[in-house]
Amino acid sequence: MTRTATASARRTTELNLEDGARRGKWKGEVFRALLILCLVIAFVTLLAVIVQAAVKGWSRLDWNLITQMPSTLDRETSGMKSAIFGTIYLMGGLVLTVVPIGVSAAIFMEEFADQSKWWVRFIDLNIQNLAAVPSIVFGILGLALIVRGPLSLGTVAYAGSLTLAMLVLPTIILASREAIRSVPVTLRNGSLGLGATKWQTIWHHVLPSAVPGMVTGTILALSRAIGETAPLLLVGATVFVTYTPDGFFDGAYTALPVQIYQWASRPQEEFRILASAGVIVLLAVLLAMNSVAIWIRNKFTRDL
Amino acid sequence: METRALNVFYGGFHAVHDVDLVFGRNEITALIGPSGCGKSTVLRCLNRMNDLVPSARVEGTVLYHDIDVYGPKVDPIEVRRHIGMVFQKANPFPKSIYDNVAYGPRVIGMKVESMDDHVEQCLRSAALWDEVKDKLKESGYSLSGGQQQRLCIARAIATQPDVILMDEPCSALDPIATGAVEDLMITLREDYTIIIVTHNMQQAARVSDRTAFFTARPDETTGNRTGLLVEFDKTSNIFGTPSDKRTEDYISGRFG
Amino acid sequence: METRALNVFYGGFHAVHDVDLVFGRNEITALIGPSGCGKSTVLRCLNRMNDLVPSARVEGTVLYHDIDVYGPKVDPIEVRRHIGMVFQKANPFPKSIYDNVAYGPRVIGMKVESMDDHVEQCLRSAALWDEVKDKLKESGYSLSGGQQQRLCIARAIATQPDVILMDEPCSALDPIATGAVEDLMITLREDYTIIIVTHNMQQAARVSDRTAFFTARPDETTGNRTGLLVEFDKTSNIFGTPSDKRTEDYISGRFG
Amino acid sequence: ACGSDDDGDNGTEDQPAAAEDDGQAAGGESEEGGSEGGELSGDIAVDGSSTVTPLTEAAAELFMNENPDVRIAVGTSGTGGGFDKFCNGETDVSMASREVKQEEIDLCAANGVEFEELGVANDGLAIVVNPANDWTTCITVEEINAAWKDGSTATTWADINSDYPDEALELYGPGTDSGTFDYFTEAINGEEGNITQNYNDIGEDDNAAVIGVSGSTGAMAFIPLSYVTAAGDQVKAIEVENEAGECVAPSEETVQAGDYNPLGRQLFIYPSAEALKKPEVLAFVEFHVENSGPAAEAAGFIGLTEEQAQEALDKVASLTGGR
Amino acid sequence: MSTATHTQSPPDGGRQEPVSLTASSPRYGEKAVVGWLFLCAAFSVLVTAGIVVSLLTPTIEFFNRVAPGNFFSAEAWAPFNSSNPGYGVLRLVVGTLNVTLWALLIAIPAGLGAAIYLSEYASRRARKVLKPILEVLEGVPTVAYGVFALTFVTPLLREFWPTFLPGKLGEPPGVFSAASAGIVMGVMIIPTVASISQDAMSAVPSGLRQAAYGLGSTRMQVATKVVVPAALSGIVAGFILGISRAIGETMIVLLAAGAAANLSLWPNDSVLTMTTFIARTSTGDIGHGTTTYYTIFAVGALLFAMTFIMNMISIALVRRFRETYE
Ligand SMILES: Nc1ncnc2c1ncn2[C@@H]1O[C@H](COP(=O)(O)OP(=O)(O)OP(=O)(O)O)[C@@H](O)[C@H]1O
Ligand SMILES: Nc1ncnc2c1ncn2[C@@H]1O[C@H](COP(=O)(O)OP(=O)(O)OP(=O)(O)O)[C@@H](O)[C@H]1O
Ligand SMILES: [Mg+2]
Ligand SMILES: [Mg+2]
Ligand SMILES: O=P([O-])([O-])[O-]
Repeated sequence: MTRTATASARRTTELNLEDGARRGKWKGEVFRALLILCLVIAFVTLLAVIVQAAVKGWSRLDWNLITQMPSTLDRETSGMKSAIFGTIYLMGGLVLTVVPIGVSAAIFMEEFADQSKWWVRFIDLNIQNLAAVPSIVFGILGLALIVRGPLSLGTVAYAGSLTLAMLVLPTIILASREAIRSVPVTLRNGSLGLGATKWQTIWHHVLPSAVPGMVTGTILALSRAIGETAPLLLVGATVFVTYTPDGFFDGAYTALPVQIYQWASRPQEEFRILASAGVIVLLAVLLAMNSVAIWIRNKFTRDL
Repeated sequence: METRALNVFYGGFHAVHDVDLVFGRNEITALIGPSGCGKSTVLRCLNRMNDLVPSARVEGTVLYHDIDVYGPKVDPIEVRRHIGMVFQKANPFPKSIYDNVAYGPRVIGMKVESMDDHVEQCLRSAALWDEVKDKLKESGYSLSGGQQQRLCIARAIATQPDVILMDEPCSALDPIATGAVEDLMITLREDYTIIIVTHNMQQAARVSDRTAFFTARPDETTGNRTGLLVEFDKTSNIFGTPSDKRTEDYISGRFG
Repeated sequence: METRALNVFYGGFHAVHDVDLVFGRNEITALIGPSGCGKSTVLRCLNRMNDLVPSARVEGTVLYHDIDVYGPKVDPIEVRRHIGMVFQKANPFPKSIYDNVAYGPRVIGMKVESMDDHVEQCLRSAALWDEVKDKLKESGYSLSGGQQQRLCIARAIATQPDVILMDEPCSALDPIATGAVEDLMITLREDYTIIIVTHNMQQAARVSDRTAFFTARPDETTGNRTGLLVEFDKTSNIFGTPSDKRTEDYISGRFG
Repeated sequence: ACGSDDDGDNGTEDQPAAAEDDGQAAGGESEEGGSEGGELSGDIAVDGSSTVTPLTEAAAELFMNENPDVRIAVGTSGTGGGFDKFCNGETDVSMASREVKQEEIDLCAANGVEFEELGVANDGLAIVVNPANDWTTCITVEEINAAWKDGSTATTWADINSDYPDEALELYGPGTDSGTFDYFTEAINGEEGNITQNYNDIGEDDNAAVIGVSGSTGAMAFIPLSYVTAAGDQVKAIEVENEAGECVAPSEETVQAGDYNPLGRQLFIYPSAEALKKPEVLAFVEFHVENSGPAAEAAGFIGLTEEQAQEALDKVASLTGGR
Repeated sequence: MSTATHTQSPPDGGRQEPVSLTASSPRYGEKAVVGWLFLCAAFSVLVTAGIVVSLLTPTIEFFNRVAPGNFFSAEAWAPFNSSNPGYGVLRLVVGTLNVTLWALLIAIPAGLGAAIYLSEYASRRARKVLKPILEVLEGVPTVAYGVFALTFVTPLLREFWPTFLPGKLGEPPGVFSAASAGIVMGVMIIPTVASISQDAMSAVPSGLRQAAYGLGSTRMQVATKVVVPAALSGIVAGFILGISRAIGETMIVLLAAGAAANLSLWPNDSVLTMTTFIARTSTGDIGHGTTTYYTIFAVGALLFAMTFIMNMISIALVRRFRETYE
């Protein structure tokens, strides 16, 4: 046996375990500082976006902003009531459409699909791919096939909802699949071992356990949808509406980000202030949605 | 029930080779052997839980009351209603103790006169009634490990199977809880056919009537280890006078 | 090295209670006991790997060449450079075999005349050289389980520690690979102090000079099981004439 | 601001269908202004030019103050996008900052959409420079053309007129996709879309030109006159030498009178014949023309002259067969 | 045949009453449910088909009018110029790449750094706070980012541009610049890069970390020499997804990058991106049925094709990564 490490004896004499004995310790500290800086860049920007909009829009952060319709004549009291309602309709239609489809698709892919089949892998690939298609392409799709073409819904709120639904569908499917996958296999086996059918197992055990994950994923997807502007511009969210939508399938509508964009590209200072105030409203809605998502996530991860 | 020339493959991997076993009615049969020799695989074939592993493929015959469990018209769900299962890690549902037991009868649409009575009976059979009778509405998770495992047994017998499969039911339990579950098995033997997988030779010796010893033989070319049945006999014979050298080596702790 | 009144807590849970051990130079010490009794916990305290578990808190003293490893000025990274570790599951880096061995010397900035020679020597010491000398550039993952584990041992000795900790190094290996690793341990004993955790009493009996037997005692009120040292002695004494009833029960397989 | 502060009672019982066959001409109503407000109801969809949008918004708001049961939605798809929808029958009225093009006429014809072009306001394109620019007061079309024409090599002011200083020239203009752009290129460079590669395209956001010009001494931009007013003293509009050789500053009077040429223009709306059968659309279109003054003022444009307004109303009358 | 030796056969008593293992009911309901679930999954394919259809017909019409050579290799971009039109999409592609480049210059290091911090340094509690903030960042409406770029970042850049730099790089940018849009877009995609990279790093088996720590590695060495290399393909997948988000982003470039189709990779130039062109032109003044109108779809199809290829690469990388640590 070659005596490689005659370790003990030699090393004892120079044994030094003290902090600082190690050379190059500062490198680690610098590295950690750099990493923190990376996060700080992101957070400072978020803060700057909020502060800048808040400072600029401060004078118009009043009740009129929420309770009044937009106005070209009375800019000082102009509000975004129609946009707020438009967004509520958009989101309502979106949730009612995309959640059932998305969750069902996720259940199919996780529980029933046989990954060895080429068409299952094709669907899988397709979903992943759809997740990164630029939103404006969905605008083109929505205009050609939903507003016009086969569905011919016209420029109504539900056409916007459906366009956004296709946009966030992959995100919801992926999040729901993640949630379903995280349900322990022991729970499934327990139920199946008793002679429950697959669907009974899913309905009684998998879905209830996966709901928190699905809800969080859905809320995060919706908070992305709520700020989407480009596809809505294409599928006909109108910019000046002084009434709230009649329904999902009737009448013109506008939406918060569209209204903001429109105001931001007007020359008059009052409109620009309105745009900034609108950004704050939108961010507030966004933060509220994210908080709910986080709350749900924390509540349920603690319980499990 | 019995298996004939049972072979199991996971994809291209030959996991279990030619297993012939006959399980006695109202007896406890123990499957022992080193890790990876296919004990769990064989067990899961008996009630077609292996159907749930997409890559798994089963050849040979598994007879239950002379019906081939893998026969063309057989419904795996029906099979599992006759052959219950208890798992290594206690896996109560995140529901109340009561609902855990009542779940099985409900999903299979079993007719019972009074569900309350039925639940009580099952919990009594699982020697758990006295410990939980005042907290039936509490979550199954609130029980200790050993109690959870007995709850799972209560749940398994609630659908009135006649065979119960148990895959290392005590390996996560402390000695006292293990003792309780072992006592329970011996009582249940009167009414059920029980097949258990265990790592613990002492346990096999303590509770089982018959023991099957498996081992795994590496393939010379691929190095894959295929499980096979070495010896199947009365427990007293296996532990007292094993007829195979490999059994003897294993029993005496020379390897594993 | 030795431990004095070692207590370990995970959050509020008292995992290990008052352990006093003295590990002999150039000896193999085995830690045995039922699952969850704190063997791995004690082992991880010796080179401060437990620092990586945020909730872990260590009380008492761990002396290494009369320096308290938990002393205020001690750098845990320095400690680990003197006390190497091999894990239950072979965990080679997803790098070439060569780089796996060379990694340690590189990160600690060890001066070696020729890295190639050093790698060769370490692989020879780990009884692996002949099997891998023609494929040093291939991934460590291309080896079999037993080879991977020996690669991990080669990697551990490449930084020239003088103590090697091994946590169930053979539990994922087949009997033949286990034999190879056990032989290796016995050879390495000439140069290193080795401390191993094992579930396998036969293994402890085969390779170790001294054995420490742990068990876990449930707390009466909370039911939490705290690990404690029952008996520590020459291996032949532990297996031949245990002085504690619990040791005897365990050794003879009456529980566990 | 929702138009709920209307005086009249809300006579919602008067449905548009009823009003349509009614002998009482809807046009007659609107001529009397708001006195009979509240009898009309229905939805009107307007879409089109971003330039005209503020004007129509203002007109719509004024109209809805008097007719609270009429609901007008104004979209901004640009002149071309507006015609796209309009000729598809999706909107009642299209706004345009230029005249309709042949392709659009064809598309409308193919879909059986008939329409009429109505001027609703005047607008001037102002040439604006930085307030610090003290060397130009009056600029000629040739000079503008030298700076902006396709293939222009001018990089300093001296390149367009040797009297000007050697100040770097920085050009800002609306996007190639806007009606303003088409109008400017046609008027100055003689052909639509003919423009130098070297200018800062600010897209639909005319305000960006204001930001650009106010930030650079040698900058020049063309923007709608309305934006000049809105921009205050951030930029300075300079006089342009017209066809008659006079230096004319852009203003309401000069644009209306036609003195500010060639950069004065009209803004249009295009109601469809089909939509004009609905009394509320007819009423709104007439209202838009008649109230050109107040609407233009609110939106920063210049109202129609009497003759322009009359001409527009005559066109409406011809289209509706004098109803 | 097995090697088992059966010495004594057990009593195999059969149950007397007949046993049936055939399904007790046909379970139609269950089959219907599965059918519905399948339809929902297949719906996503329908969406993709819809995209292809809605882009393809007008794109074909475009290529009927404009030779592919004039689209892919022509130098001039002037689709609005009626007398001398040019359809050289290269300018838009380069403009898009320009902005993307500056975005990645910010997002890749910052996203990777944030991911390393979250995965290797942050305590559980810190992670629980930091991750949601990153998620908020991901959800900030892009129109808000666009307004922010135009009214905050651009003036800042114009004011503090490093004019000491030589040549073209030293000229302060105008009101529209690739730099302003790129920087803000970079910040926008930090969360995308960070969260995918972090997922990849958390999937690295903890055994590897333990091994590295056990050899006396510092935290930095564990992160950079073991975890990052082990997670590399997953991390690269995150980068690529970041790239395709940057290429497809509309509002920020629409508001801040300008619309001059400069063939330039300089940060201080204004550029026209593919998305800007689509958003602007389709809400602009062009007439329906003109060649310019069809250009929108040709550019849209190209955009879709580019992001599609990116996604495929990213998906393949993630898959390879997953296989390694199955
Ligand atoms: N789902 C699966 N897919 C692929 N291979 C599997 C699967 N389940 C088990 N195997 C393989 O089949 C062989 C037998 O596994 P099995 O779980 O039956 O062994 P076991 O005897 O129960 O071992 P243990 O005592 O560790 O539970 C092993 O080599 C295992 O790796
Ligand atoms: N990271 C941790 N956090 C909290 N508790 C832990 C942690 N690691 C171990 N424990 C607990 O500490 C006790 C001792 O664990 P340890 O892993 O040391 O046991 P062991 O004797 O090595 O068991 P085994 O033989 O199963 O490996 C157990 O109850 C375990 O649940
Ligand atoms: Mg098993
Ligand atoms: Mg352990
Ligand atoms: O919106 P435009 O007026 O530029 O067509």
